[in-house]
Amino acid sequence: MPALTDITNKIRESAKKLLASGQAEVVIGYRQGTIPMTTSPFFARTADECDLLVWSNFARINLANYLPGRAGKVAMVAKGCDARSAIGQVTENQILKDNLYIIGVPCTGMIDTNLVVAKEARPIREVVETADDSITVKGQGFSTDIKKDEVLRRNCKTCVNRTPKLANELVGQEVNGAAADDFADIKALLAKTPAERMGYFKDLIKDCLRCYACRNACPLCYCPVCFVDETRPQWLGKSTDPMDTMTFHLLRGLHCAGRCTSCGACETACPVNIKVREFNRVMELTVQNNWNYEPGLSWDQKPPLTMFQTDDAADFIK
Amino acid sequence: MNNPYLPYPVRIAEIRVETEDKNLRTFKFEFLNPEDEEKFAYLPGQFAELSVPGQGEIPIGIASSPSEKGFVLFTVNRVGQVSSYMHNMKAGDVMGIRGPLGHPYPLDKLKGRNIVIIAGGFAVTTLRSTITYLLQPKVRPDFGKITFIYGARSPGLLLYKDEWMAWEKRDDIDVFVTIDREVPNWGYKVGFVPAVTKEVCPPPENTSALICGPPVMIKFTQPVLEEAGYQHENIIMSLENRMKCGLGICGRCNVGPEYVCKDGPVFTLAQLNRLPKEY
Amino acid sequence: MSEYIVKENALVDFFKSLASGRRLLTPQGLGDKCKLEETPPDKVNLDFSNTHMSPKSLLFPQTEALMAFHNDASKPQAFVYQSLGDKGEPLAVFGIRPCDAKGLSIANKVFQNDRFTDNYWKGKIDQAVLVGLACDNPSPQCFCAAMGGSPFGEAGLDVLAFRQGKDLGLKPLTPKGEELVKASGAQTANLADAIKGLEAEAVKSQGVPPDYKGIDNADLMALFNDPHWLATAENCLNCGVCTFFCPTCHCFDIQDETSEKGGVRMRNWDTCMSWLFTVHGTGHNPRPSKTERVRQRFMHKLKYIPLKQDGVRGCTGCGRCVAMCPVNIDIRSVALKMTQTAASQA
Amino acid sequence: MSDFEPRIVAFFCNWCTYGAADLAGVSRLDYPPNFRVVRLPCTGRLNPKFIMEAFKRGADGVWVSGCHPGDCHYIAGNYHARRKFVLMHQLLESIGVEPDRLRFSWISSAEANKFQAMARDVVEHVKACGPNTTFRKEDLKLGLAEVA
Repeated sequence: MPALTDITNKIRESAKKLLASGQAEVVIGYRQGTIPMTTSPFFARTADECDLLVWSNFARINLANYLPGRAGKVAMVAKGCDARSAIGQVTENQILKDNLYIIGVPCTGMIDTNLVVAKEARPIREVVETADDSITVKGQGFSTDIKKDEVLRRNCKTCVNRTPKLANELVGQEVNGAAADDFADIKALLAKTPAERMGYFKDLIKDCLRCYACRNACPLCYCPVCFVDETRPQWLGKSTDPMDTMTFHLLRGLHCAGRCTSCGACETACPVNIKVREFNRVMELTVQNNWNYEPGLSWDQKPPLTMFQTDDAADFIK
Repeated sequence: MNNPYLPYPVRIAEIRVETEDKNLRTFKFEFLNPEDEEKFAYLPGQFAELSVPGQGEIPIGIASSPSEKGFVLFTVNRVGQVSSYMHNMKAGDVMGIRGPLGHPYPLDKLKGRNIVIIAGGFAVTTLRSTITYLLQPKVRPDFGKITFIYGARSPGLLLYKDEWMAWEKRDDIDVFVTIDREVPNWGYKVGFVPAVTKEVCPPPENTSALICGPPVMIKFTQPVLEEAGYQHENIIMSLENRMKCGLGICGRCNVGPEYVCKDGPVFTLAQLNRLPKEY
Repeated sequence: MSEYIVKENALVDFFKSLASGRRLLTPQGLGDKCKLEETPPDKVNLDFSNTHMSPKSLLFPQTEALMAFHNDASKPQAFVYQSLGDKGEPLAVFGIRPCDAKGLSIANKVFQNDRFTDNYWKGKIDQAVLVGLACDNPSPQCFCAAMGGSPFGEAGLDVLAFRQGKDLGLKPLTPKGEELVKASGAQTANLADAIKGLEAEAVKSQGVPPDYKGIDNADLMALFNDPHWLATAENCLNCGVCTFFCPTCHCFDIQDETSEKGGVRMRNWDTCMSWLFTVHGTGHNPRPSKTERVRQRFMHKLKYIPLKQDGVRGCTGCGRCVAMCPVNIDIRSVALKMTQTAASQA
Repeated sequence: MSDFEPRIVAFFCNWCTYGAADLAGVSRLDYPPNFRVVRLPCTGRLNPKFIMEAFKRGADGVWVSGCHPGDCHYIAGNYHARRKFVLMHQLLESIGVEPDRLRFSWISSAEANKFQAMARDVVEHVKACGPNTTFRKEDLKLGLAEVA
C-alpha cells in the first residue's frame, strides 16, 4: 500500500477512536482540496467526517494555528514541525497539554507547488500521489512524473525533526531527518557587505502586498492585536512603502525568534512567493548560536526570551 | 471634475465645552471660501467628514440647522486619534469638512404629522438640528405636535442646555429632559429614557418617532414604542458604523447591501428588520 | 457593429496602432510574474493564461495619493487639502480576460454609483481603452460560466479580441472600441458564427456549470442566518489574500501620512477580513470574529452586489481566490452551501 | 562628509545612563549635542519597534544604554533586555544596517566619564557611516505648487 494511503487510513482510524472515546471533541486534520495540489484544514467532529481526512504531499498549512485559545479537548494531525509548534504553544500557555492530543505523522516532506509549476507549466488538472518518491501531474494531453525530492519545499529539504517524537501516537514508520541544518545560505549572506545585504533584503520583499497572510498562517502569531493593527500610535503606514514593509518583516522575524519551527506555512501562504523565512532563519541561527535553543523539542523547556543567564554573552554591548 | 474626497476648508470660529467631563466640545466652523457654504447645502440628519490635516477624517452628524446661516456646528466626542486631536485645536485653526453626506431625516414626508424626538446622551446632535429646523416660524405650521424626550446620565452630561431650556418655555414643543439618578436642585424628570417615553409618549396615530441614542437606550425604547402601538415604518433611527469615504465606495460601513454612509444613516425600523444587525 | 479581422502578418501593425498616442499595456511574464506591462508592439504575447493579479490596480492602485496640504503659514493655502489630480493617462490595455473586465465593470458601478462619482477612478477609466482577449482554453480553476459570465464575455470591454486560427478576430463593443478598431486598419469580416462556435467550445471545457440561481431568489436574512457560516469560516486564516487578488474587491482605507512640511492623504487597499476594518472608535465591532467577516465577503459577492447591480454577481469566476487561498476556501463550495440554504428555505 | 552632523536617537534607562548624562552635564564634561534622548523606565521597556521607528523616520544612529547587568532597578529587566538586544543587533546588522549605526552600552549613573567618552565615540562612528539613506522612509512628496 502506498505510504500516503496507509497514513490516511491510520489517521481516520485514530480520529474515530478519539472522538468515540471522548479523548477529543474535534480532530483537526486535512481534507482534499478542490483544485489539484491543495489540501484544506478540516475539523472532523463525527465518524463520517473522519472519513474525509487525508494525508498528502500538500498538507502544508500548520494546524497548530488553530489551537491557541481553544477550549475543550482537541486532537490535531501534525508533521514534525507542526507538533513542535503545538508543543511550543503548550510551553507558552496557549493551550493545556491535557487538552491536546497529537496524531503524529512521520513526514517525508511537503511539495512546493511553485517548483512543480516550474517543471510543468501547462495547466495541471490532476495529481496522482500513489508513488512514495514521486508524483504524477496530468493535464490536457500530458502526464508528467516528477521526483518528490526535486520539488520539496526549502524548509522540508533541511528538516531535521521529521518524526514528531513527542506525539501521543505515530501513524507510520519513523523517518530520518536531514543532517543538521547548517544555515549555509544564511552564513553566505552574512558574509556579504552591508550594502549587498540591504539590497538583497529590499529586493526580497519588493512584491510584498502587506496582506499579512504569512502572519495569519503562522502558529506563533496569536496576539489579540498585532502591532501592524495598532492605531495609537500607528507604527506602520498602510501604504506599500518599502520601509514600512521592511519593518513588518523585521518585527515579524523578531517576534518569532526562538519559537519558529521552520514549518514553512508562511511561505506556503504567501501569494507572491516571497521567501519570508529568510528573516526567521537569521533569527533562528542567532538563537542557536547564543543560547543553543530549539523550540518544541520538550514539553517543559522555557522559551529563550522568557529567561536569561546572568552570564549571557553579549560582547557587542560596550 | 468634482472631487468628492476633497474637504471644504473651514476655520474654527468657536469651541464650546459642552459637558462637565469635557469630553464633548461643539465646534463652530466658518467656510474659508464663502461660496462653499452654498455647496454644503444640507438637511437635518445628514453628516459630514471632519478632516484634520495630517490626522484623518471622522464622520460626525451635523448639529446645526440649515436655517442657521454663516456657520455649521458639530459636537465631537473625544474617542480616537482625530477627535482627540480636535479637542486640542483652538479657534482660528484651519481644517476641513466634507459633505453633506448621507440622507436626512425624511421630514418632507412627515409633513402634517406629529413628531416625537427621542435622544440619549450625545446622540442628540442631529436631533438638535432637526428641532431647530422644525421650530422655524415658516416650517412649524407644517407639522403637528412635537415632543422632545432627552436623557443623559447626569445634568452635566446634557448638551445644548441653553437651547432646550429655551424650547421648554415655548408652547409649540413639549420638552421632557431626564437624568438617570436624582440630584439636588434638579427641576426636571428622573429616570431612564424608556421609562420617560412610556410616561409621556404621544399616541401613535399620525405620529412618527425619531430616535437616536446609545444601543442600550434604543434596545429598551423600541419595545415601549411598539407597545404604545407605533408601526415600524414610523420609527426612524440613525445608525453609525466605521466609515472612511462616506460615498458608498470604501466598503466598510455596510449593513447587508446598504451602506450606512450613502444609503443611510437614517433608516426606519421596518427597513432595519430586513437587514443584518451588523452595526 | 460588424466584426473585424487582423491577419497574422498585420498583428504588429495592429498593436502599433493601439500604441499610437497611448501607452500599450499587455500581459508579460510567466506564472506568478505575469502582469500588465508597457509593451513594444512587436512583443505582444498571446500565449498566457492570465495575469497573476487582477487588472484593478490600473484604475485603483494599491496605494494612491489623493490630496496634500502644506503647513507653511507664510504661503497661501496652509493646512488646506488640495487635490493631486486623478492622474489618468491614455492607455490601451490588450489582453484583459473577460472575467477581469467584468470585474472592472462591477467595480465601476461602485466607483460611479447612484450618488457619487469617484474622480480618481473615472479619470483613469475614461482614458483607457480595454481590449479583451477571449479564453479559448480556460484554466482548471476557471468558472466564469458558473457565475453568469463567459470566456467570451463582453462586459466592461471596449473590444473583444479572439484568436481565429493564427489571426486575431475583433468585435468592437463600444463607440470607443469601434473607433480604435477602425483606426487600426483591421478588415471587416462577418465572424458572429465563428465567435458562437468558439465560445460554445470554451464554455464546454468548464463542464456543466453549477446552478446558483437559488441564491438570487433566496431571502437575504435566511442566507445570512444560516448556521453553515461557522463551519465555512472555521479554517479561514483571515489573511485577506482573496480580497487582494479579487477583480471586484474595491474596499480601501484612507490614511494621512505626514512629513515636516505637510501631509498627504492617501488611499490604500483594505480588506474586510481584517478586524480593524469595521471596529468603532468605542471598541465595538459589528463584525468581531472571522465568521462574520467570512460571511460578509461571500454575502457581498453573491447576494449584496446582485441586489444592487440588477442581479449581476460580484464574483466573475476568475478563480484567483480559489488558487491563492492558503486553506483552499473555495467560493464555489460556499455558493453551493448557500444554494442549499436557499433550497431548504423555499 | 566632515560637516555632516548626525541625528541620533538615544534610549536611556532612567536609573543609570540618564543620570550619567545629568552628571556629565553638571560636571561640565562636554559631549556632542547630536542626541535626542528618550527616557525609558528600564531598557527592558525598549520595544524593537522603537529602534525601527527611529531609523525609519530618518535617524542616522540609535544608541541604547542601560544599567550594568546585575544592577537593574527592577532586578532583572536588563538581563531580559540583553537577550532582546542580541536579536535586534543581529537582525539589523544582517539586513545591512551598518553595525556602527546602532550602539548598545551599559553606563551607570556614576559613570559620567564613560558617558562622555561613549557619546563621543557613538557620534564619531555614526559620522563615519554618513547619513542614513538606506533604512529610512523616503521623504513624502507633497506635489504642491506652493512648496516645491
